[in-house]
Amino acid sequence: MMTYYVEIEGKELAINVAREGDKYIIQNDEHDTSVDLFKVGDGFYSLIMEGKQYDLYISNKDGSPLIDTGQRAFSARVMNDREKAITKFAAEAAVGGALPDLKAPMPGLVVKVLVEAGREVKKGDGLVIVEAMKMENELKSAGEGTVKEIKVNAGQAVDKDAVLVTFE
Amino acid sequence: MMTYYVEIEGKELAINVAREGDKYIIQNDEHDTSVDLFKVGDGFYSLIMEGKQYDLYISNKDGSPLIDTGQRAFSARVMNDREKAITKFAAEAAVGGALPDLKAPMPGLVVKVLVEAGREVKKGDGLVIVEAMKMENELKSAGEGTVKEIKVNAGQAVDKDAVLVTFE
Amino acid sequence: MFKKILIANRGEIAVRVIRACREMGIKTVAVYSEIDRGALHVRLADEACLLGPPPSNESYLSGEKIIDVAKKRGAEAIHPGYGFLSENPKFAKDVANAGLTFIGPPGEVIELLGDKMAARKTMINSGVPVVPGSEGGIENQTQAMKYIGEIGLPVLIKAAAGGGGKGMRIVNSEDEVASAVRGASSEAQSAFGDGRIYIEKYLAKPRHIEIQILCDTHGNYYYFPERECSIQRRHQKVIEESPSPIVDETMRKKMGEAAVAAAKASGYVNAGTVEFLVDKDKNFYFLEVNTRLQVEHPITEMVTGLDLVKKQLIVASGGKLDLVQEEIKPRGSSIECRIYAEDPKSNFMPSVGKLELYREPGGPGVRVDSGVYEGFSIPIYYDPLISKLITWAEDRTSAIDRMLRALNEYRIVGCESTISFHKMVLKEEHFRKGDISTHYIQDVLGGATYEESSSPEDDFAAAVALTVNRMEEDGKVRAQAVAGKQKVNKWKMAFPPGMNRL
Amino acid sequence: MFKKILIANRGEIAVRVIRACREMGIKTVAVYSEIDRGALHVRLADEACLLGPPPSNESYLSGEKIIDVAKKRGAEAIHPGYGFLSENPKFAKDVANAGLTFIGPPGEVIELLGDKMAARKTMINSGVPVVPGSEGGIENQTQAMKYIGEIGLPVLIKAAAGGGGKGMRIVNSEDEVASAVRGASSEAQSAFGDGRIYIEKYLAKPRHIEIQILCDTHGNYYYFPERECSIQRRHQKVIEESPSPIVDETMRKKMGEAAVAAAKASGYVNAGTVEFLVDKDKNFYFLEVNTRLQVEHPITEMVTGLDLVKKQLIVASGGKLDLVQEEIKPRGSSIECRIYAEDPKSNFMPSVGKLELYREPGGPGVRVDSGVYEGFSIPIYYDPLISKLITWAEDRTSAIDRMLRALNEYRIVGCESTISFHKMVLKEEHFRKGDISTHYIQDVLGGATYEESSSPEDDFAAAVALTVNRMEEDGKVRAQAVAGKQKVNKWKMAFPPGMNRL
Repeated sequence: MMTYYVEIEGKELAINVAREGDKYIIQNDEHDTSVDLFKVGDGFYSLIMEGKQYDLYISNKDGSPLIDTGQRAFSARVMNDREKAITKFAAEAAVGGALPDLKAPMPGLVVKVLVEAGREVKKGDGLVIVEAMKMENELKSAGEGTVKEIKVNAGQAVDKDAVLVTFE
Repeated sequence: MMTYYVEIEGKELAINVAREGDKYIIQNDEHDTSVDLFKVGDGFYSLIMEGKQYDLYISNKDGSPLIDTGQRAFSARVMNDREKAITKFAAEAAVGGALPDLKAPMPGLVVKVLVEAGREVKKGDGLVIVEAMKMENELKSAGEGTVKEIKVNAGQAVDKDAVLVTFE
Repeated sequence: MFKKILIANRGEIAVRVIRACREMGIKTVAVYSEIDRGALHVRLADEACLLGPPPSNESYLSGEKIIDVAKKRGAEAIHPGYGFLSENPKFAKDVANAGLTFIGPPGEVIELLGDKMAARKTMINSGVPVVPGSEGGIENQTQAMKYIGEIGLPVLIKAAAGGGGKGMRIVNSEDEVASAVRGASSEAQSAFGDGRIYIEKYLAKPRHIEIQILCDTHGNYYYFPERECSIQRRHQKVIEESPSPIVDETMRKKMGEAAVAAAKASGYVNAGTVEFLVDKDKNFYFLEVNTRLQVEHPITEMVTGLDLVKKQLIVASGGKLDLVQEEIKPRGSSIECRIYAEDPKSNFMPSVGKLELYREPGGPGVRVDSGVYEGFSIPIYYDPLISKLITWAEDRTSAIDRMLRALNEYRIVGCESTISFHKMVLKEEHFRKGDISTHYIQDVLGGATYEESSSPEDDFAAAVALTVNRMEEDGKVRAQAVAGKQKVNKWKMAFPPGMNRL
Repeated sequence: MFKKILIANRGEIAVRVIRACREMGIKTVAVYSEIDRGALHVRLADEACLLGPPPSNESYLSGEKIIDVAKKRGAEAIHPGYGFLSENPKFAKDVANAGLTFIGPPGEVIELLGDKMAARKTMINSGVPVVPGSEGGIENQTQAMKYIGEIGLPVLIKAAAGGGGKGMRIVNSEDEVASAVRGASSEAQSAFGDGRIYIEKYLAKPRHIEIQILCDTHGNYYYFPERECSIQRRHQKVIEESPSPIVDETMRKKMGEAAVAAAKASGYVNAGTVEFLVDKDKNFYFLEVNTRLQVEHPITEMVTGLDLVKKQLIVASGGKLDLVQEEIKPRGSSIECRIYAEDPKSNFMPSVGKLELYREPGGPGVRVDSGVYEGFSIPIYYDPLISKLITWAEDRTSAIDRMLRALNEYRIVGCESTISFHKMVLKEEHFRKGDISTHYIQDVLGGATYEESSSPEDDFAAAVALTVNRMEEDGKVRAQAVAGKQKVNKWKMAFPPGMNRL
């Protein structure tokens, strides 16, 4: 039996799993059940668990898997024992760390930079305005911090995930 | 410029082709034109030729390509110079050859064998009855010939392309 | 209304019922055979339960297993779809005896109408026109000759328990009568364990026109605008339309009222279809009642705007239908083409395979009821129906042209399909004029079910694409051979990412 | 009828027009920008011609190039779709001057109705109710104060040449009047080169209800059942329905006749839409005329059974509309949800990307008008509309429930979409009761456009699937590491071919 740690929308579930014939045994605090996961096609799976049927799509395009349940789609994180231990260590080392870099959420054109290096920002403060599809989108600060560097200029075209602003 | 021989529904076309930038030069007896072939997705192509647009799907699953024009789908054969020469040689060597083997066109159950070894058959003569999807299908002779061997028995389940009858 | 039901079927009709349930907030239990683990009806259901191996009698025909699953899963009712157990009176009764609801008429009604001779008698007694012939059964040549004297040749000798053409004989001359009577009776005996036979006039080039009926348990009976299903191959419908090009308001009312009389005579409940044959003088004759939802029910939904599956669920749960007969009128025109995994080039031989490419048409007036998806392998064990393509438009010609447009958008690679056959019929002059009969394929098409529809221009385009494709593949292979173990992919290298130009 | 037309648009509306043309036997010429080489409208067209680089003003807004292509290709007419050049009077005139037919009203009519002040005056003169305000323009604070005295606060100061909220000011108190007049006028001057402004009462929580009109060149004017488009974000419609939950037969007739009066007053030809605001007492006021096909035209087609694009083509080619006003009635209820490539979690920020997974819903009463396909990359240059999902059913509640079913079947991976937003609204009590206004998102949802819709059970199922998937991937990696260069694929080896079980 192996253990995996699945993070979904900030909530972590530890799941024990083992193959048994063409089924899988799944155990955690609340469940102890045999499930039938059938690969229907590229990325598509039909899961039958405790009688219920789930039509799922899993994409592994960008490293971290994305799962679509039909009800909604969200990014998840799956770790094995080893990865879990590393993550825990890294988290402890990084207490009080800086804000994550501000990245472009879509390809577009930088219309205006609203802050400069050294500026202290609060959660929700506007940082950069990016235009895409004829609309201007104000990118806001995810938390409190101090601007370290501005990586772009107004008028510059940026790709998705291009770093726009870093923090101290 | 390279030459390819395309066989479509028994008709053969010789086509000269060369790449030119992001287009292709196409020449044969009737045409001398530049075409734009754009790969839209897995197997899907948009061809713009002499103003007209064609939405094509090419499958290469089983060796010989299958092409779907939206109007219809058919198997084709494409040969380069070398393959063309080999085929010509083989065809000359096989003049007066036997009927091709009768193969199961779909998976099914052999219901009845209508001929026996040594029997002379004409085009359209019934050879074997195969049941699939609750329906009986009589497989007929493609031409004139003599049965060499019966490879199956009534009641036997057969896969697609299983050889049922061979000819002398 | 039910909270949960089981659907004792597969393919497009199971999907159709699941969709209705989802819209009504009813949970669904799908059942499946081993080969259908990844089938669309399983993927769309809330719950799913394995029945057994692929053959129908070990899975979808196993009434006992199905009732067992329904009880275990707390389903209150069972929808049988069409085919399989849908017209099996024993199953309907077993479901009721297990304390569950069968979504269809009572077993006794299925039984009565399944016996063609009994059904015929019931119709005669309630004034529904039947094909001229014997009132009850016939037992020998003498009786047969008496009726032939009255109705004239040719005639059909048919089995009371009949179905699928078994125990049926066409009689064209008097000297065939004796052997036909003997043959039909013994074939019926061995096929159905019931040797009873009867005699009917054989109609030349009839049309098949049928009336949808819907009856609740509160004594309400309704008829719907007719469906014409004359385009058939091997006695199986392939193209259906509503309304019929030959039925006017008066005839519609007359046929509808006859259908309701048939329903009342048999104590009918839930959805059913009264089938008629129509001769060239527009006389209509009772053929049989199908005691279930029809494959072609969508065209009725398209022209009336009423959802027949939802109505079935309302009726089965004891609800009242609040319809007004006068308001059930056709608007515009609807056509259905059955898209089968069959090869029209080879006499509609089944053609199974994995759907390498499967793209359905869309846009205005197009409905696709399908039970497959790209990547699905069509199993050999069941009916080879891929989907039903339905169009609706303001008038018949527009509905036909829309169907042609939709058929042209439909892309299926991995098995043969009847798409090319449908295109051929929909462009054919007699069909377009509505000049059709059940012998259409034989009489008008001369048995031809396939024609080349490609132009030299299209062929050349295909050849060009194949040539360029091949040239690039050859280039790739050469590049790999030269680069040895370096895994160079010239095909990809030649173009920067995002550039799809070949 | 035309033999060949050019479609000066892209995306779903170009596809919509191509489909109509195919059904009518009209050849189509698509135009495209460099980034749209593989777009669906190109793939479905008979001919296709490159316009230029991706930015609209070098491609889809380049009227000169488009007219040039039309002439070269022998197209007789140009359909502008919506957006781009569709309401550009100069383009309409240029098309006519080039000897081609513009499929829409004459340039002069577009010009008149595009000037909001002129349009307002025209409506007042022909008795169409307008929002209380100034008859003509205002020039200073004094004039503004005079009207405010008559109609009361709050008011809107609007630009005559207005559009997109530019040159518009809401005035809530008297001391804001002076700066609002100055600001609106100067903004209008710089945005449109036309500083004329006028004043209108600002309605509290109005509904947006509009009337489709259709007029031929033979003096026939028709109105269609209303569309309610009150659910808007950033002044842009996102959910539309027909009929409106608050409009009865009498009000429908009154609004329809007002719309026809507006059409007659402006000499309207072809399809158009007269937009009204409706206050809480059901008084309706003229807002503006959209001189083109609307995005939301399908819901009108669903309830009336009439194909508006085909009618546009008939009118443009000089044909007569043989409609009967009394017969243009709504049957059932239809809803449209605009599926945008936008993230409702981030205030509808555009979210472009490659559609890794794209599966549309199907079955009864569902229509999808889309301009994309699986594998297509949505470009950043244009409107982020992926598709329009339209449902129809017997009544409003059933149409809503059918829409929820269809939204649940819709699978899009590769970009964010507004699907979750639509589900949220369609389940919300006020919407279901029809208690809506253009301020719905702010007033009822409190600005929230996203909610978690997943259950712990679904989350656990997702976690289980991810766990098993990861375990098998890990196993595969280990097996490869162990087997070294032998290329053993344990994931595949564990199961015989055809077995898809993990």
